[in-house]
Amino acid sequence: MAILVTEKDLPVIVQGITGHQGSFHAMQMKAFGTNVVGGVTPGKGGTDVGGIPVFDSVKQAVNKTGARASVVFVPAPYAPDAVIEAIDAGIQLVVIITEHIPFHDMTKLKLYAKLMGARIVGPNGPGITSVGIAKLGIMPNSIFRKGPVGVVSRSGTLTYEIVNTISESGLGETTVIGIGGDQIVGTTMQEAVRMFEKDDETKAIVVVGEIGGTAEEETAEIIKKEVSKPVVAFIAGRFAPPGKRMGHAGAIITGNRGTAQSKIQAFQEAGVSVASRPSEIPVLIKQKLGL
Amino acid sequence: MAILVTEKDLPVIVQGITGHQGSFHAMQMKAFGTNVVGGVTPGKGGTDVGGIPVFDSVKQAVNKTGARASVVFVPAPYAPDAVIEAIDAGIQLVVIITEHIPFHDMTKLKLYAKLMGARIVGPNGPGITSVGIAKLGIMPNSIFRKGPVGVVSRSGTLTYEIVNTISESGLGETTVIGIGGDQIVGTTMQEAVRMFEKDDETKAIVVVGEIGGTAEEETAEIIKKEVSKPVVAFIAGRFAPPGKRMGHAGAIITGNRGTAQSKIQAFQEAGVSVASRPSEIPVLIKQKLGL
Amino acid sequence: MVDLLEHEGKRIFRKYGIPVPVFRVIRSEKEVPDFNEKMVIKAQVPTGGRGKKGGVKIVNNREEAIRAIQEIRQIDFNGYRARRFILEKAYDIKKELYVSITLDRSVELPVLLASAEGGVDINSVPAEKILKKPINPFIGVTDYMKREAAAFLGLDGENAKTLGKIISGLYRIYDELDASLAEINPLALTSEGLVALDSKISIEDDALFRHPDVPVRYFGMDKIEVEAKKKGLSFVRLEGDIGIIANGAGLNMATIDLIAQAGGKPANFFDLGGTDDPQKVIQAIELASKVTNKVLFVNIFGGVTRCDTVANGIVQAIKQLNPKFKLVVRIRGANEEEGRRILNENGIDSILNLDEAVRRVVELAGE
Amino acid sequence: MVDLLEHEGKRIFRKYGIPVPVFRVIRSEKEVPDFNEKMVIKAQVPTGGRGKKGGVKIVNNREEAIRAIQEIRQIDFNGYRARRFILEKAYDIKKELYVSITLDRSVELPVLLASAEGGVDINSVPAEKILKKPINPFIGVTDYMKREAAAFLGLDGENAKTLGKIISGLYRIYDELDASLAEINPLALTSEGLVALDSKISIEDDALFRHPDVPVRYFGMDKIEVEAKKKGLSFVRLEGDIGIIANGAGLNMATIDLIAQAGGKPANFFDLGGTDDPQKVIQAIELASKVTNKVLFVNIFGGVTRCDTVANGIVQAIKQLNPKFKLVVRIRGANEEEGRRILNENGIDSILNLDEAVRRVVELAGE
Repeated sequence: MAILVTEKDLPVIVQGITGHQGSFHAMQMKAFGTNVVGGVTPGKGGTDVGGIPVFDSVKQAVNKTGARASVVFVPAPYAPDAVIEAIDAGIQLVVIITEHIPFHDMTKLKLYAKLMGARIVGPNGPGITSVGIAKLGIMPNSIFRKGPVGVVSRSGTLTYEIVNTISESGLGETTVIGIGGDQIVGTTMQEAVRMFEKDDETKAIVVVGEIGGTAEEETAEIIKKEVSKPVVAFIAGRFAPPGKRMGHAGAIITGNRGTAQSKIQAFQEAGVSVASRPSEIPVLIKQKLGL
Repeated sequence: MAILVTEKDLPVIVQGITGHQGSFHAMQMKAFGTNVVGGVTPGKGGTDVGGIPVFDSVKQAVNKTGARASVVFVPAPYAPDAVIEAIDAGIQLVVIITEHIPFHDMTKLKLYAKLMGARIVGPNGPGITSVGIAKLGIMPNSIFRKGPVGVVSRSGTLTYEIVNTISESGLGETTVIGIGGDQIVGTTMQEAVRMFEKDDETKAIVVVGEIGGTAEEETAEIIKKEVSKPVVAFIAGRFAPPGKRMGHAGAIITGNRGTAQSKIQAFQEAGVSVASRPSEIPVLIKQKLGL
Repeated sequence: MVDLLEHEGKRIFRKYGIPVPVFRVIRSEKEVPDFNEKMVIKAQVPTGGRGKKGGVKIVNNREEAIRAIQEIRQIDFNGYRARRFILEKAYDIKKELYVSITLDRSVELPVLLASAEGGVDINSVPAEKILKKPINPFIGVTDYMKREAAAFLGLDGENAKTLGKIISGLYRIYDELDASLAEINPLALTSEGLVALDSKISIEDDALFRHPDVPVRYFGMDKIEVEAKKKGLSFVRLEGDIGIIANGAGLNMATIDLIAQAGGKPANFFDLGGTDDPQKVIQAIELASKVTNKVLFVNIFGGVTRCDTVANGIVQAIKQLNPKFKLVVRIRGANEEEGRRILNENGIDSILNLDEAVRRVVELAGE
Repeated sequence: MVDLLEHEGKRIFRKYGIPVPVFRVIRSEKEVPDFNEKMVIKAQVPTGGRGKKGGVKIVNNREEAIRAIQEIRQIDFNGYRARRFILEKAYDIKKELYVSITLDRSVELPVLLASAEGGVDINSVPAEKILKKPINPFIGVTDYMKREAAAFLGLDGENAKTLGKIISGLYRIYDELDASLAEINPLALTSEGLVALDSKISIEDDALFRHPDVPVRYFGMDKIEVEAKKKGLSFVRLEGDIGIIANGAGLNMATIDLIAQAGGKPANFFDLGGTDDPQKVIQAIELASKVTNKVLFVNIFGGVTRCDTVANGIVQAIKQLNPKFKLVVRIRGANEEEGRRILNENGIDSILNLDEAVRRVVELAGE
């Protein structure tokens, strides 16, 4: 039944809906079939974006629409406040698309979400798409195909590339989650893999990692101990130089930690097939599923 | 099976064990049968109090003894740090005896405990006694008798008075919890009543309230909606003047809020028998239990 | 709880970026400067309803100000006289608002309270006219709360911005000074923007150790209460004639209730607390005897405080004080036999049963 | 990330109550004062291993100091020359310690790191010799952590107290300045107590908007990287000859990997990001052409960035720049047909399949 976004009618609001990105993606989400019930931009309450009503505050939006999830497009300096506003208004799932939120803010936001029983996905990621259910984020609508593969990724466009490859291979996806490219993310790769393991519909898991941090190594540990489903991984940054931030705030090799080699090795030791190029991923999945 | 303290062998440490109160009550707890495995006083590690080993830090104590609960006698200015130390060391139940902890600190400590999945009982209360199991706190050992009554109280000595009356009447107690007389307490009357409702051994609940705040009114709401067991209440402060702090930081009538009358009425409306004096409590319990 | 006076609070407001009028604190008439504009003189007293009693006067020059001060000096403000006065600009007020930060015990968090109905006691304002926003202390005041408050108060533009700063300032005062209340009432909307025309800051007693600069005050307390507080004792004066000493706040309140229910008139609340020092008992009886007319009731349930300690204290106190009132002692709990024996040997009766003791107290008081 | 220089960090240390030597920043030899005691001259360079290269010298008077400065000026510090120098007291060092606050991505919290093995690269110290305490940002540094750190470092009495202040100061720097690292190495134990002999403070890029006073720095970046950064573009120089533009960091890294795996030599990482402006594409191609020797590979998976936008940008860029290198364009995703049509009409081939595109790029680069 997919993960994280499992209800076709989940009422969703878009924070920062009157902005360039917010309005575009609100309409794209609607086109995907997401139940976008409102948007929030302080000072623009009472207007609408393509028929979606705009509210001054999340509280108003929640009171009027019963929204339970939010997608945040608010610029980085204001995004933390927007996330707290959402959590305080009772939103249970906050998907942050915004890039460049200081990690100091995210450290606190993540703890605050835990304290309040809310879940954050992102920031600096493309969000969540549960195929045939709803999309909360910015992934292109056209790349998905309903199928048995759960995808978790630290990347945006690389995820699209890989999902597209999976879909074109005749396989398809349950849920695709872009956890975001930052150092501190609301929902980790480890958590996503655990959720996919528990999800009946997901028959195979694809993990798209990259250099920096130890999420992949820790995920490999979890896979070794807890995951029965076949897992295929892809790691970007095999040829990235140390000490350089490769676009994502989190994609940096510090000293000799966070290398692609370390991650690949950890996955292989956990019995995960590591693809050397995106196009190999569906091939490996099919092998593992005996298709 | 009692509430909060349900394990006879629960390993308990005493923070501030080398102090006057700490050492006395550590021995009293031991005499009650509590598994006091250690104490903590920074700088006094390596010594002992009546055979109980003293450690410099909670972490050391936990590592050496496997302690999972702590009773805090540390003076108010240092108590918040001691509580955080306990929580960070993995202690799941922290009973704070200390009086005069600023409520600003308690507000934060309570949220921190929630964030970390720990429970605080107190401050400014006598702790918890589960009869026949263990005592974490300062209640006199002699007043208890094993029986079917769960007692929750905002008071100290008044609790002893009432428990003594219950014991002498031939009834007895499952667990007695003194939630503390402050404005912000780690475990509320509402939570304690819910726990007693779920506890198989507890057949009747005694709620000892007092003026100030709205805990009794909120407890009455819960009793009305969720509690099937007979409840007897006693409210102290019927003749207390408004605007005066009656000993406890939390015992104050502000404006026309927090009066004994309001609390008594709320309880009566919830079907709770309100005793007009302590000695009436066992009589009312027996009536309700048909004894 | 220490309540700061208006001028003390306003100085703190200024430090925390909250706009206040330029003001001058006047101690004597000599300190009144020359001026020639509409100003206001305000009595500095630690009690509400000051305006209604004539403690706030509009003045236009030095002479009027001196006359106003002299008049205000004559006024009794619930037992207080004004010894200091604020002289400040009289604003042209468009609207009086209310804003405060205080602890909400029910949600167990500080709350921001705001109302467009300022200038009156907030307790008299209906709940639906008060905005109430809980503040998580791990996060503090957020921008969205400030926006919501501005909208609720009908403020925009520069005024909304100022309100935001005011709210941040109040919360910082609440947090950094361990205030139980940081209140502006009224917060005036003037042609020059928002101005805090009054201040109310209360500092929590338990946190005073962190704020050695906060003056210890005993507003609203009678002499014996002040004496007790200085000794660190928890004492509240009541109107009756039966003195009460009990150990523990709850047992104390219950004792008062039982006496009153039985027709007696308790003279005080007095928590002996936990002690193992007979001297503290003596000190307590000495203090209680000051309000005791007919009977002193000592009600102890021994735990931390042992009955023999109390008995020893009582015996010594009676010898030292040789009081005229009658004494009823009820002791139970830790070392009760030893306590009873000590009392007995010294000719003092003690009662074990609380109800019986109460009956005895009221009986003796009625004699 | 902005790395502050030693003297900048030490000024911040001082402000946050961390003991530092009295020091003077010297820009030119003229600024060296007269003195007659054991002092130290230190090159202010944004790179490690300064001491080993001769950038730190003990001097006893003005003449020696000037000579030391002149000598240090000649030294190449990983591409940097010293333009400023610290002149400060040379302490009698009993022990060199290490203490820092930094983010631990794995526990998702800031951590306090402390070690008695200071004065060397902390990465070379074995894990068991480093105390690591996670700090909850809702709580901050606690007393028990300070006690534990003091015990771990073998400090007591006044030194333990100072260490506590140092840890609090470092954490406040981490928190208030949005530092990703606040480090003292070495923290010297001297006869006068603890002194921070060096400083390392790194400020997170994403938080610079909150710190307009922090100087923007481009340490460790080459010219084109600096140019890109100034334009807000995400560009990393690599050593090869195949220029790369892709949208998205992950796709970019994957593209580099694919090229390298196929035997090609990527010249750069360059994230076009999400855009709907062909001008940004032109700008990107212009920048990438500076490092492209043989082939420029544009790899786009359209989403936010649409393929037709990219196609239009490419067409215009080729017209404007008339580059000598070859171009391989791979576009997929949003508006890919329209994009392909635009490219096609302008005589530019495009490839849909990524593997095929990579083969083509490497083939062309090998010609």
